[in-house]
Amino acid sequence: MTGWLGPQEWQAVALSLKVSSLATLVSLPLGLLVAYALARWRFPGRQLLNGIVHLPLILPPVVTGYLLLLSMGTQGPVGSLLKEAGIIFAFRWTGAALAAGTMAFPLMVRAIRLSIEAVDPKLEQAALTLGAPRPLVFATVTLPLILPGIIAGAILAFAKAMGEFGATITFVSNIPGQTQTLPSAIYSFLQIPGQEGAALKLVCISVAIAMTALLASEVLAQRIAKRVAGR
Amino acid sequence: MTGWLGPQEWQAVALSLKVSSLATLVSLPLGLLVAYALARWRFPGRQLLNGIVHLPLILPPVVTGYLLLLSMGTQGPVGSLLKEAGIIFAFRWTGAALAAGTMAFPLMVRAIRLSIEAVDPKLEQAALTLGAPRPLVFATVTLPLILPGIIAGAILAFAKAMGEFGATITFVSNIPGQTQTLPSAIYSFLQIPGQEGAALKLVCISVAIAMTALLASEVLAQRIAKRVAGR
Amino acid sequence: MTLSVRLRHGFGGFALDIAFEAPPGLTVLFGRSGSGKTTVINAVSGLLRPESGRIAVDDTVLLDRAARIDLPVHRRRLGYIFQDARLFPHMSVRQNLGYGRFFAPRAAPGLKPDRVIEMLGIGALLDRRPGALSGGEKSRVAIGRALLARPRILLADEPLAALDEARKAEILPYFERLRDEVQIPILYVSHSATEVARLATTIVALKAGRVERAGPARDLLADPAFTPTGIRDAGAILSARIVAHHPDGLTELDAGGQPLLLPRVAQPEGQVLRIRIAAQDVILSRARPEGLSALNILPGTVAAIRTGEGPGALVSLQTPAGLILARLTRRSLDAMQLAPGTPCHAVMKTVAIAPDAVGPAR
Amino acid sequence: MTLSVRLRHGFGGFALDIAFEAPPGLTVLFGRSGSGKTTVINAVSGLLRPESGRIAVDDTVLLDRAARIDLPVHRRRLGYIFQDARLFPHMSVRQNLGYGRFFAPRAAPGLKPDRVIEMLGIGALLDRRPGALSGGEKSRVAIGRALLARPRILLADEPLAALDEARKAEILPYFERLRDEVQIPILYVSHSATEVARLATTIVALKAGRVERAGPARDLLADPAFTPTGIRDAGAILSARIVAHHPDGLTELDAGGQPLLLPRVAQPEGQVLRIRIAAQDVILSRARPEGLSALNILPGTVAAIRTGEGPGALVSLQTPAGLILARLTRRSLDAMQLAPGTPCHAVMKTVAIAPDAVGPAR
Amino acid sequence: GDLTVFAAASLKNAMDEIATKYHDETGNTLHVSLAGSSALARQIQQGAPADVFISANEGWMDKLEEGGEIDSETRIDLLANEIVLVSAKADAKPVDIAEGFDLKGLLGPDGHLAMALVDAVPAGIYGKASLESLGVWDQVKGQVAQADNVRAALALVSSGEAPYGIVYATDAAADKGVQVLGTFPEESHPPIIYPAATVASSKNPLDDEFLAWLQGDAATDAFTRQGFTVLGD
Ligand SMILES: Nc1ncnc2c1ncn2[C@@H]1O[C@H](COP(=O)(O)OP(=O)(O)OP(=O)(O)O)[C@@H](O)[C@H]1O
Ligand SMILES: Nc1ncnc2c1ncn2[C@@H]1O[C@H](COP(=O)(O)OP(=O)(O)OP(=O)(O)O)[C@@H](O)[C@H]1O
Ligand code: MOO
Ligand SMILES: [Mg+2]
Ligand SMILES: [Mg+2]
Repeated sequence: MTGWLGPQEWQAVALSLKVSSLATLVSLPLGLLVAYALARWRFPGRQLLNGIVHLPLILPPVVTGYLLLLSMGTQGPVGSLLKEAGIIFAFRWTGAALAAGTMAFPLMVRAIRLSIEAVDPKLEQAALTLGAPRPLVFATVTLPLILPGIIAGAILAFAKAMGEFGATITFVSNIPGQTQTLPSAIYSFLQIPGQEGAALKLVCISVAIAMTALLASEVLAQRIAKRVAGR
Repeated sequence: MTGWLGPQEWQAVALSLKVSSLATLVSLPLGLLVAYALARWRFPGRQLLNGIVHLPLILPPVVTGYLLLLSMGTQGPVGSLLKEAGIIFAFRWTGAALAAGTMAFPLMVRAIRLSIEAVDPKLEQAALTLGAPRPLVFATVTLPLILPGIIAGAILAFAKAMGEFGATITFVSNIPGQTQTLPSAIYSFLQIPGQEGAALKLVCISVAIAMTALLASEVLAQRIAKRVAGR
Repeated sequence: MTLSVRLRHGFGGFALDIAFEAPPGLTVLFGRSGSGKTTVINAVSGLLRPESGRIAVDDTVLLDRAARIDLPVHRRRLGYIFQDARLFPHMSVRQNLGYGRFFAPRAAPGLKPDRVIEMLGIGALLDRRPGALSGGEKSRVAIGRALLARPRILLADEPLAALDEARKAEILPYFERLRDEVQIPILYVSHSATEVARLATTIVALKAGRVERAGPARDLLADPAFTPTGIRDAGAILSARIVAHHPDGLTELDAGGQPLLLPRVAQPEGQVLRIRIAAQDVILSRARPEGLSALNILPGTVAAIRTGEGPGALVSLQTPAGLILARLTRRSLDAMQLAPGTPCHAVMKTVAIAPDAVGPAR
Repeated sequence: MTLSVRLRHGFGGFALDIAFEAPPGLTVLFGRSGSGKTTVINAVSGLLRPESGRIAVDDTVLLDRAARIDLPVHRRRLGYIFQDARLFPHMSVRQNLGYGRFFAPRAAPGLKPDRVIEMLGIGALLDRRPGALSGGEKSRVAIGRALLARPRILLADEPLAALDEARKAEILPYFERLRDEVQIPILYVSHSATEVARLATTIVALKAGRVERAGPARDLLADPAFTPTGIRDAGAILSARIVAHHPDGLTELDAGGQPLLLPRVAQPEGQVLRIRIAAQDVILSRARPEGLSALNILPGTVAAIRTGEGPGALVSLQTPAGLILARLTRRSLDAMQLAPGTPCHAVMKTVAIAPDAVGPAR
Repeated sequence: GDLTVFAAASLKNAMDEIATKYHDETGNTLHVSLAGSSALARQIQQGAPADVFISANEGWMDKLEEGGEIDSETRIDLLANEIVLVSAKADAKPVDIAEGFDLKGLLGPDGHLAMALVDAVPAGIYGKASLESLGVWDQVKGQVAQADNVRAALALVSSGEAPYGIVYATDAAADKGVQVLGTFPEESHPPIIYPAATVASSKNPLDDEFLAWLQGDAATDAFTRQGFTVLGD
């Protein structure tokens, strides 16, 4: 196997997995919060928040990457503050995760939000009457009921993160072993005449990983749905 | 206004609107069908279909564009057949719509599928007992109940189509007035230092359009939700 | 039209294995919570596909697993009143009511929408959505929706459970009309003695997934050994013809040559009625009693006596009007020295025969 | 503990404007479908915020819109049995039952889980999910969930509507125990005469969003002018002390010095019981009748007579045991020449006093 | 008439000017599709309606020539470019770029050198070749941040994220935010050539004429202004 892929490609595979997993895991709680706020709370600026969340979807990825570079780079207003706190994204794999997470965020939020909106508020009311405070109602009633939505959102985000390229390379460039993800590697091969075969190998790996994750999520979601339906 | 943007930019704005609308409208019925099949039918190859639908999300856009070029181009296996039938995508705005629609498809399907899964099958059963055949049950019960999900899916798709760049430029190139969408125009400006201002103008237009669509969809979805809740 | 049902189905711990015939009229499915009533109805509707079995209405086979026949739900022309209302949340009450009508053949017999809306008292709700209805209002709309579908089979799963007595009394006659005039087979789940007494032509009593007793309502209800809603609700059914409507608000009947008085009923003179006399409401007396407020006295002889574990007993009395059930204590039984063959009188109050125990005969 | 409620709220066409006090014990909310019962209960639970009003339990103010007090729902310590079961679909029956317990203070008084599970007959369902339960099973689990939350206020919206008679008879005593032993205020919606008679300490009758009548159950039920569940279900409530349990299965009571016999009850000798005697089941006789199967005869004098539009009349009779209601026809009224002050006898069958009309006195 | 030109994206400014001039002079309209050379070349392979192709990359032009997708006899080396070392630091001093120059020292232990993709994008390939021939590649290769195009590499420099970068002279000239510290010796890398040719499938009678016009004064002027060297045949 190692012969089939060069060490640099293996690195890219490993890195992509790491980046996509981190992006998904870290953005999940935030995505949940934002989705809940958009679905259930009415506050001034709600539409603004909604718009901002969708921005990475609307903007060409390069623009998103450029904006990340300007704001979260070590010289940027946010990035320089974070640097003081010891958090550096620029040229790190964490930056790749930030870029992938940002791009995937709107997908995750939409999926979770739709499933929150589908939960019957009467069930939450029942939990309240039984003495559960709001946060626990969320944890014990809402959360388990939206689990299929959360899984769908997470897997969408993961898949998107696996494929994300434009924002990532613009923000953290392509440093083999640090920020060279699978899509960057694929892109590189596609720039060179006659390297389509090498690109194809990486595409296959990428597809295999994402499909495995997808299948796992489907199985999980089905099991949950069955349990809720009471069979 | 015409002074503020050159004619080429105006063309890009108009084309992007046209492309995104077509992509959304045409993929909607197909998205609905696929979402319904994935949510409600059990058939061999279901997981395969699910995987294929997600492919454009997983692959770097350039790869998707390249695959489209290979298959749907006038020389490609599908494209040459379609050409016989008088349908040509290659280097036409319809091709840009195809690329944008393909990229947006997984988002649309996921959103619609989630909302179909949230519909209580007991309501559909009630409609069946009242004599409605399956397709009419779908049209009169399922469809109205998933309307918020459809709107969410369509708007996600539209936003994605407005921002889609990689697959489009790879598939149908970047010919002003024919295939140059807003993101391609933005890309062109970003290729040369010093043109950030011009790019920014286009970014603003793109954001304004997508936000307007987003807001409209929110208002619509809220109105529907209210009606169903019976207030 | 006769509905014949034979089913076998298992859910984990629960096994259903039943067979019964529902002859024309209304068949009450009876049984404790969890005994399988909804499961049977679901199978008839086609929403549940049983592991094996056959369901047919006369010669129309709805389901025959062995012959691989399974008529799709929407072609069975049902009116199903679900145990939960299952209204369409996105439609107004009016649209909910009209839904089934739309799919029914024009020519099919059925009730008029205006009348159904009036009897259900939902005229003021037509433009509301189900989310804005009270529990009872929802169940009334659900009844209307099923009735207006001009069904060929009516399935009603505790349709009146959420309603107040007055409303029940208003709706019951419409089920009677459906039973007597529209003549569709009706499967009706109920726990209420009143509803059983008033509506049932046939009774099928389920117990833990099996048929415990089944047969014509009149036979079963006059059987001292069968007290489906509890001994307290036991009672027999008589047929009697209207003789006269008296000016003081009483109607006189002829029950096998014996006069019976009851509060005025709407039916015309000459019509034969079905009346239910609760065992509870019958007092027995060896001698013909005098000076009581009770106005109805039927002579007869003791036919059977059932004593259970408690202090009570059920006595069936053969009278010219038919079999009557009376409930009394064993102490009275002993004091009055009753035994099969003993002549004695049944004393019933006029008011004990409530309007809801009177209906057109079947 | 006294619950006092004052509310005003409007939904489009419907206006609620009520005020009542629920003294310790069980308050039955009574009224036709759509009269506002669920709305009142929702307001007490805090799920509905009325436009104006005040709700308090003794000195604890749950809501006072004027004073801007609105105790959050989860701090009200409720047990709410919803009209629809509202079980958590993702939890097993066991988890549903345990949910409220988890949030209740350990020290709070309440029923033991095992007993509640046993009385509800849901022991075999504990590992199922609500999706796999029958209608009645769901409602039983919902009752259990609310009872086990060790509530400080119990709200029950037609909790027994979906259950068979036998099951109802098994569950009723537990509501009695809650009322008598745990002593929490209970708001209980019901359309059933049996439940009202057996459980109510107080009755609040609603009509189209307003309080039509309110007061102690004993007073209201003995009033011939108040027949909330229909005249057929009218009946008075007496107190009587157990004198002896006879070997033939009867229990003898002392009701104001008069002997009353009824089927054996479980309570010990000396205990004071509350018994309901349905107006329906009482026969009047000027002379003391002899030779009847009915074993209970109480002498008295006519206290009041109510004649309505129909052929019937309600007579209240002052007896040494208390006020008794009897229902008869006007024809009998005339024949017997009854008028206020007329001495006469009330004749009641032993078996007419059903176990479900007997409960510990309040 | 109309003419469709597929041109490497880095020619954006020059092509804008050329389109205007061409229209003014001849009345013909130019449609310029700007994208990466690889994307354009692949599209031409798939029958894109291009009349003229200007590549930033000889490799892709060779590929098309092999496949007969361009008219070989029309192929010319149109432009030449240079690669330079740039920085956005105010205190940066000119660097003498020569054999073994101390690039590592300039970068320090963890500074990054922004370049285009060194194995895929021409500017990166040339840069890497140059650093190799100057003998400094091995010291700095771990610190190279590769962008997907020159423009993005330049953005890394001008945003201050990378202290130094290697980009085309033409790009450096257009960005006011960076200064050129030195030019890489011409002999240290293969010649940086932008070849042009007419597309074989094009039936447009204007294409040959346009290629000639591109080598004329008006076009030369526009290219030179953007910092390109126009090569004669
Ligand atoms: N959200 C709402 N919008 C408009 N009207 C409403 C809404 N909720 C309830 N109503 C109306 O308020 C009235 C009282 O409703 P409520 O649910 O309190 O009745 P109820 O006494 O509980 O009746 P039932 O016995 O049928 O459950 C009804 O007429 C109902 O139609
Ligand atoms: N999906 C299921 N999985 C497992 N058991 C089930 C399922 N559905 C129903 N049951 C069981 O089957 C039995 C019969 O259910 P059914 O709904 O027919 O009862 P029912 O007679 O209608 O009762 P009720 O009067 O309470 O509505 C019950 O014991 C129930 O728990
Ligand atoms: O224009 Mo390119 O294709 O940057 O090298
Ligand atoms: Mg049921
Ligand atoms: Mg209600």
